[in-house]
Amino acid sequence: MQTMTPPTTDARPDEFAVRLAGIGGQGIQLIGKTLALAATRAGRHAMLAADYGGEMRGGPSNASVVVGPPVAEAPRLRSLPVLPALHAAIVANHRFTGVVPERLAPGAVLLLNSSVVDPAGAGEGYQVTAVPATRLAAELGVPQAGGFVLLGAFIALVPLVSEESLVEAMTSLLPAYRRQHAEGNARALRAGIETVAGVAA
Amino acid sequence: MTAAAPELVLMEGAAAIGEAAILAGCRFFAGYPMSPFTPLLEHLAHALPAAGGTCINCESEIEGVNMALGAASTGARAATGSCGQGIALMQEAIAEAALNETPMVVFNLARNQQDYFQATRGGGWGDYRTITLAPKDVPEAIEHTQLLFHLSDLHRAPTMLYGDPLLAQTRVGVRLEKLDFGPLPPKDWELDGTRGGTGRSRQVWTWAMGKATDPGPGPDLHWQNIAAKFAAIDEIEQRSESAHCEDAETVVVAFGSAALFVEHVVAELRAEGHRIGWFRPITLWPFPGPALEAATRTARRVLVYELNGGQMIDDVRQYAHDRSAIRFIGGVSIHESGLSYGPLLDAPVIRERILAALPEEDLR
Amino acid sequence: MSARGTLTIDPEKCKGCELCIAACPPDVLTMSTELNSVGYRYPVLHDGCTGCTACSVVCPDFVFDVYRFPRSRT
Amino acid sequence: MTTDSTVERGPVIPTGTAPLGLTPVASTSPLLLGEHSLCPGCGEPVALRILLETLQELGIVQRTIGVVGHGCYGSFVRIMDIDVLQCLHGRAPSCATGIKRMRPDVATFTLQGDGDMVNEGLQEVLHTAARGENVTAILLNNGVFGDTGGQQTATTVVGQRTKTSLEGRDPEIHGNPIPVADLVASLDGVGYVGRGTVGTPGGVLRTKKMIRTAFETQLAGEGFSLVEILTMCPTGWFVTAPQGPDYMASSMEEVYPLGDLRPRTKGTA
Repeated sequence: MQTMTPPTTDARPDEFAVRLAGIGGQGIQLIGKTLALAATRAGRHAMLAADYGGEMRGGPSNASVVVGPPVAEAPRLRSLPVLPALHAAIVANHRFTGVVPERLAPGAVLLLNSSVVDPAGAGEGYQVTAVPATRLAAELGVPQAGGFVLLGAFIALVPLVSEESLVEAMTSLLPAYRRQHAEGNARALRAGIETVAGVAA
Repeated sequence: MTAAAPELVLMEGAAAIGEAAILAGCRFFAGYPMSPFTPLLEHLAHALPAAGGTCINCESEIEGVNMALGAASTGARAATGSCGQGIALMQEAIAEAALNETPMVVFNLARNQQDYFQATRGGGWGDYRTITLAPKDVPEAIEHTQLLFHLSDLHRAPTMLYGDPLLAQTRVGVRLEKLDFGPLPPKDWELDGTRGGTGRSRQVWTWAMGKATDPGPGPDLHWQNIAAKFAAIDEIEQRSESAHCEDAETVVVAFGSAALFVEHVVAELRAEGHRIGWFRPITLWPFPGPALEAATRTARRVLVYELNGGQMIDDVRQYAHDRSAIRFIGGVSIHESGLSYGPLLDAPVIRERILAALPEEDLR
Repeated sequence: MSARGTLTIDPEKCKGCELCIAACPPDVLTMSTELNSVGYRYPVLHDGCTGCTACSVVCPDFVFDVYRFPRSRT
Repeated sequence: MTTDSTVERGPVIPTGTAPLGLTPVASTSPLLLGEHSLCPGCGEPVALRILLETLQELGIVQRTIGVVGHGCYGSFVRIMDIDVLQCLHGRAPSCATGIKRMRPDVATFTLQGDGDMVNEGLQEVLHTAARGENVTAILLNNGVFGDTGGQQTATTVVGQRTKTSLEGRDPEIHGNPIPVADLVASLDGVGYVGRGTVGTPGGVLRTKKMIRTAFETQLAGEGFSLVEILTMCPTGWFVTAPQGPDYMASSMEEVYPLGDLRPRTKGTA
């Protein structure tokens, strides 16, 4: 796995923490579970700390995903479910967290859904990437898969896990009555990677 | 890059508790949806039938706990659950099960730590207590769930797991292993419907009147026996954990998820040269009094950190080596949805509150 | 076609449920391609409104006010 | 502001400002003090609006007390400009009984979901009806516990998928739905029971008329009145918001036919 280039922070780089911020209905929890599951299946310690309120749609839906060291190298994760520092953030909708989620470490990767979030609001001090995820997903005919466009763009920026492991994790996470979305989600993931791959290479 | 076979399985806390219950032989569960307990009901709704058991999405918490009581009276391992508000509706039946000696497990996946008195003092009737375990993370919850089914059968009494939203909603890699806690007495009291007309038919009843031809102890003697039983459990089932208390001038006391954060902060402060330790009750009842007394012998400050208005502090006041050393550094802190913890459950905030309680010369 | 009524629409209140689209008898409402600040599309009115109030009757987010032009208008 | 329609349509009409000199024939009720936070395509806010409009049209806004149970509609307590008791889950009819007995001249209603009334509080609504209490109960029936993410309730129809009946409700495993409005309609002490829907404009207007009849029953002292309103819950039904009304018609309206289940007998309609 390529080495990660964590931003300049005193936080522990061996436990990489990414914050996912959006609103209910955008698939925030699903992409968080997908990333955590792919990391677990790659033999690493991983945690998803969900942080949402009472609403299923339109309310705050956030999650912190920590990808840690291989299980063989550490007894358990040391990160707490409420993290003192974040190495990256994906903002699908800024309504409840603002463009820059709290505790994002200086120099961290900040991936914004520019269909809804104005990148100008990010200010200086972060590695900002803007991807029009909502529009791209709609154009691909999978309007519900904006989250996977963002997840694809994210792993192109920070290769924590492989694309294949994400597709496999996503597919296994979908309940039987939603499996028809697997193919579309995978296409959205690929589209996300391609929007950034050009930038990152 | 071929990954080693993943020893860990990524599971949400609520689902892991459900799987642990099934591993422990739980074959009946009844519950009513209420956040953040609902994911446990949802998991068992499909996993328990697949394991040959029954899961009922009941019409209310009162019916749910009584369904579990009925199932348990036949000798089956049965459970129910909710969050603090729903468990308030179950108090009568939990007391009833304590007094008619019916084993069952009640899962409180609470919204915060404000149900400590409800769990340890109980809201039912009569002389009874409820063995209550408070895990600090998902792996420990898997162990506690199986231990509670064992303790219920061992003592023929309802027991409780006190969890919270971090436990229920956090997903981590876990190992699901069936644990064995040793032999149990036979369930020679269970109702199986076969003793009618034999003159030796059985009865489960808090008054323990027995049958006309085979009278039981009756309420006076029976309730004395129950009170004595819980006094004995109080002695033998205490559990706790602590670190760095041998030379500690400051000991921080916390339970459940709060203790996970305190452990993290104390380790940092210890590394910075502070003589500080932490103490965690694992059983909220029976409260590990003697162990707390021992852990606070050198402490000039006993800081109690809990996410409520001050409840466990009552037990700390009863057992800490020096009562005058006790300070409360917790508080009520609620997420704006009302369904989880607020900003007080956070390592930097806890660190600040501990440092604020240290005298000036310690801070240089 | 001279409309016999019109609407005011508050795009920011809309959550993109589209119930008004199917409910409009003269079929003069369509969904925008632009997104409001939360990320939802919202209804757009075309010529031909009769002021019948069907849209405001079914709208769960109270997005519409409905007006009827006086009969004498030619 | 462009539109994506493929069908030939007239030019876009600006809808930003009200036409001069005209008063709206339909507008947001002044009794709504703010915005609710319910899902796109939810039917419950439509039921709230026709309830508030009815109280205005009957001129009883200043002598009304609402008793609200627990569910997604709980977010209405903050925004309805009516005196309200937020009661415990399922207990609304009991609280309403106490309120009405102490203030008989005040119009008293409950606002409950199917989880609140038919699961947690079935005993409360049946006993309150049989006692002939002069209160009006409004049941918002969407067949799921919306507030906790879409689990099965007592009114979930056979075959309906929910989070606790993933393969669809099966009577062998999950038992049968309880038509509470029909049970209430069979009791002495009841003055009026109607069942409506908010899935179509016509359905909304007919339901509003039922709410008016129910309150008129109460004000005339003719005993307990109940209006069951079928409401869409696309999130809990695993369908999109636009599909809500048709899905409701094909599932719930088949099991819960609309109309007056217990017409008023004493008063004139």
